[in-house]
Amino acid sequence: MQRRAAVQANAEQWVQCAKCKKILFRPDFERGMRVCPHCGHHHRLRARERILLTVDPDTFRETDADLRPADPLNFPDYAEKLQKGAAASGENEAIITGTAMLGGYEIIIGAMDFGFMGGSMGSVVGEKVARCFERGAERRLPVILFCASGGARMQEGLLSLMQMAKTTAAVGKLHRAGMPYIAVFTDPTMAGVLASFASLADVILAEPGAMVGFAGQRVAAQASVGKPPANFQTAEFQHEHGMIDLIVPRKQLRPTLAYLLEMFLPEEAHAR
Amino acid sequence: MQRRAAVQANAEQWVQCAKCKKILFRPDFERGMRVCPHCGHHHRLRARERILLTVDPDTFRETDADLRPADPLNFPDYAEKLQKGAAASGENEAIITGTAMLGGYEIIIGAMDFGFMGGSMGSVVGEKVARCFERGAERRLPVILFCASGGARMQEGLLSLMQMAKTTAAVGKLHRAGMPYIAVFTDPTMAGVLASFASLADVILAEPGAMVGFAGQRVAAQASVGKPPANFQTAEFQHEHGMIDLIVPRKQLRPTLAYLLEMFLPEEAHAR
Amino acid sequence: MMTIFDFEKPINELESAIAELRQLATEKGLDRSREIAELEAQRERLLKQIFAHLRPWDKVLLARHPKRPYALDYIRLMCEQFLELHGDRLGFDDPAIVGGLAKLGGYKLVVIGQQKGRDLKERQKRNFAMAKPEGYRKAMRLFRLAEKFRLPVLTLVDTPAADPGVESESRGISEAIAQSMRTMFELTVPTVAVIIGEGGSGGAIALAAANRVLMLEHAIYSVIPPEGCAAILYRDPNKAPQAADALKLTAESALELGLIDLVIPEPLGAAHRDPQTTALSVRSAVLQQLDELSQMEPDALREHRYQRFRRIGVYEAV
Amino acid sequence: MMTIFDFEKPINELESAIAELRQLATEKGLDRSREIAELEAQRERLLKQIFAHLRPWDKVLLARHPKRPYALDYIRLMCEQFLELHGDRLGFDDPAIVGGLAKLGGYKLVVIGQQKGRDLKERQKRNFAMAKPEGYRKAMRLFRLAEKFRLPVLTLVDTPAADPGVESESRGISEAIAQSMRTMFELTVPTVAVIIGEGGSGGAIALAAANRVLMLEHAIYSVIPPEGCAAILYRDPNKAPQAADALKLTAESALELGLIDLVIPEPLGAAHRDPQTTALSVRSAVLQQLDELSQMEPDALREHRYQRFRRIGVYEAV
Ligand SMILES: [Zn+2]
Ligand SMILES: [Zn+2]
Repeated sequence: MQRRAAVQANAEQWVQCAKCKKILFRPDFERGMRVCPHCGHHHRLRARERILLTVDPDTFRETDADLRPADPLNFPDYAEKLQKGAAASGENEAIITGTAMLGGYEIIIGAMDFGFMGGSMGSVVGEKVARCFERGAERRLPVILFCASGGARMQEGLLSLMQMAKTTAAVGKLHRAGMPYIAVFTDPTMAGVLASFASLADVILAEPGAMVGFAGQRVAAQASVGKPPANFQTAEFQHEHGMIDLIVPRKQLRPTLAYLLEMFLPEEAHAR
Repeated sequence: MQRRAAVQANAEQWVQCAKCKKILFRPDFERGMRVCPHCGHHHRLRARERILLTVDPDTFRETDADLRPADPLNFPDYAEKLQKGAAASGENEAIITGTAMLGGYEIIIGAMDFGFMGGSMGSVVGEKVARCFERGAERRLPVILFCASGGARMQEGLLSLMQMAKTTAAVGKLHRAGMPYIAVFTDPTMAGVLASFASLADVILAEPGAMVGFAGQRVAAQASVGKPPANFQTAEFQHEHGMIDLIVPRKQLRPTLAYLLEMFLPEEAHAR
Repeated sequence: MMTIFDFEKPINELESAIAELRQLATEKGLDRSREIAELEAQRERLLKQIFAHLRPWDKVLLARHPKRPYALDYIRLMCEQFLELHGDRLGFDDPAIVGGLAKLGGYKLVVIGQQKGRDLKERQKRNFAMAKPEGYRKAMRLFRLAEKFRLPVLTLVDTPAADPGVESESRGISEAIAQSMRTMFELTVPTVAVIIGEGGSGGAIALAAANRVLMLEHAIYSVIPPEGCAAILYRDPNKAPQAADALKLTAESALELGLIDLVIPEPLGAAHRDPQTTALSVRSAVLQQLDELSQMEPDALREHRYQRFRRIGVYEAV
Repeated sequence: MMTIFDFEKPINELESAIAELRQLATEKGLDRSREIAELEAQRERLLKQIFAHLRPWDKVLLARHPKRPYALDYIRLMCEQFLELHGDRLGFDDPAIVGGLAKLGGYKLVVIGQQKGRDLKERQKRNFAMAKPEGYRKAMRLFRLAEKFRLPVLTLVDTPAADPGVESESRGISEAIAQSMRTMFELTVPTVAVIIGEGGSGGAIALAAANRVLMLEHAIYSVIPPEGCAAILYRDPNKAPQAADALKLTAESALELGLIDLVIPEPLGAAHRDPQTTALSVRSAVLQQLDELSQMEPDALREHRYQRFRRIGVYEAV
């Protein structure tokens, strides 16, 4: 038993960059927030890692952790997919939400987990996102959301589509309350999530190289005359086309978010 | 003397279409609102003719007829140009404004006259336009403006440029009062007028073939890669590009305006 | 072009026979009324029989039927007057979405619809009712016009999807869909959406964030096209019929799930067999909604719409 | 690239001589301080003499001077911090207009500027600060952000004109200019515009519908470029200097006509001889305006801005 653990530990000490294929020393890789030191590729983060890397230490308090997906359509293989998603991500759903401090400002924060069924938005994701905005409006707190999603969750049928409307409506509540909403597009931010709450933020940041787009690449190419540009449906493409304010390397995300909070919030909002 | 008048009358009985060059019988031409029966070309109308053709008979009451242009910059030849413009158009300035009824609705109406210094907007035009919007806001009346202008009036320098801002601000007053503003682009509607109050109407109509654009054709072509399309800077081009709601032949303008008023105004607004 | 679906074949055969008999009777002056009446009764029975047992996939085919009435057909048949307005005021006018000012019953309203093309040329012009960003931005402009002049809004939804092409992506199709919903949620006038044909995912809900959402009996409303779902679920787009079952995309299912407010019945044999009657049904359903919604205050309308969508979702709390 | 205007030639010759002497002194270790001081005094006298008698056309050349500080230079020199934001959220991001969130003195604000390029490549990228519709639409998005978060707005105006090309026309350059002004008039936060270089007709006023409009001493502000005016007035673009006289396009004239609120003095020899000092003058002028405007209520700010422009116009009433 002891021996097997040692071998595993050894294997786990090394990791390969998904882009340049270089072998990286895992502790360095993790310290570098999973950004490849050679090619700069931003590897995906777990939702929980993301939040812990972003907020002030020991300030994250999860909310709505009790919400669990149902299978209202009795959709083929959905129950199984949910189990697999939970096992793969270590989470119960494709988003984690809560309250935290960032740079001394109290915030509502959410992070999606692509590992849980491709970060797809079903009833639970929709509900948690809507509650973030409502809570922000009620408590007069800013909302920061890290997006990572393939789109709506097919397995909940029309219920999933409705989450686009529900989350969009909730953005309106926060907006009328005059509170800031900042979205960060991480790899990937697509389809039903991009076409609802994600695109409605006051300021939109994105990580370098993240896939960001509406339809799948194949569908887009089929529907178009001529070849899509090389950077089609990347954060860089969307930035060129005016849909993203800034491409921000992972390391600079925290100070950038803190600056935005400082700009948008009154001084009283800063914790003494 | 009598003989000479007869000859003149005879010569004036005929008129040539500016587009297809066909000779037209003037009384028919006038009855047809100066639209060529052969090629459909919409010839320019005097501001006063325009208003009388549009409103319910005997309802037009001119306002602000007492405003006269000054020459604040002592600009070369401006005084002379003003005299010529007055002689050519029979008006004191490039716009006539007033109140009238249209289809039983009381309206504020204005019409620009291209014959007066190319319909250019100086202090008087800006003032009269602003007063239309302010009066509409105060008296809760809709505003209908017929545009015909080459742009701002160079001879009043920066004062003319400021009329763009002044008229734009006044549109906002009417808008906040919830009152409709309908613009009709006639030949030509250009530059400083198009880039201010003209483009801000709730509904924008245009006459067929009217020139509508920002810069002169030559400037636009110089600043561009490739050749402008054949219909560049026409009402039809702007319609294709989403800037004009409808191209309306002159004969259908009155009923179209009446329908819009009916749609936008409460029933009480209609005269019994 | 004629498209006859499998389940429609026997009906179409009977209809051809009836038409032939009628022609024969007219040409030769013979009295064939008894035979005709018999065939018509037969047709009626057959229609009832077939339409009593439509599977979801049949509904997909009906919703996409090339003879199905489209948005402008309904507008023409339902409204006393209509003036189409054009343009997003940002550089484009998208023919896939039409909109304008209409009179309907006692109401003056803004009507917006997704418009398919009847023939090949129009179909291409309308881009198969797949709207580009400018289509939704035109809709938004008209929503704001409705708000300014306190006009109720009616949307007629009929699209396979929003346009997924490179051009649409480059002009922000996702943002346009999101903003269109957002603008609808901001309105303080009554809004009614009717899914008249295909309610295709984001492209559809962009125009369906209304106080009341109605569906025609044979319309569909789905988060993903059944073909796409089958490709993911069964790795086989030909299994779209099974996917259609799984997706619960019929009006009946949507009503059961509480996602729409009313199913508008279609004439026997579906809307394309009698557009006039269908349009009248839509008209009276819409008027009833407007009558009810008009009783509400502006702010209450907005809050009602918020709550209508806010409560949607099925999940557990442990 | 060096551009030396006629009236600058003698100054530049003196400056070269001084620089040569300095180099000589350093290289050879000789004391040339007396000669240098004398030349510098001469330069000072000459500058004073020349700059005391600038004609409007000289101001045109100074306003367009390729070494004149541009918007981002001022932002860098004036602001404690600045984060540029991008995009009109409609498909485009126009490099001719920059904007973002800045700290200035005690203020947090939205700063928007028209940006010329320093070298050929940047000049092309920035399109010579001739904004396309998307530039003004980006500005409008930032105006709305300022309104939401109650941030004052500072605009830095420096453009020969809005882009007049076919592409801009097709996306509604006129509408964009008009809407930009309209949006500025709707704001209920303090707004200050500074004409830092060329205030070129509609392209300039689109960003200058502010509570306070300031001009740098050698900036120009005109309804039409003097060349264009000369072409119309004298049928000869080479008579631009005469046209510049006629148009009254200097800061001095604009102040006399009551069209701007303040002329910000430039260092002797114009802004490009001392960007740092110029930026500090702009900074303190802007801060003073913000201090005053911050005393006003939101609605009062909007009404103040309305009245500021409403009263502009010279005419007679008979
Ligand atoms: Zn790498
Ligand atoms: Zn003709």
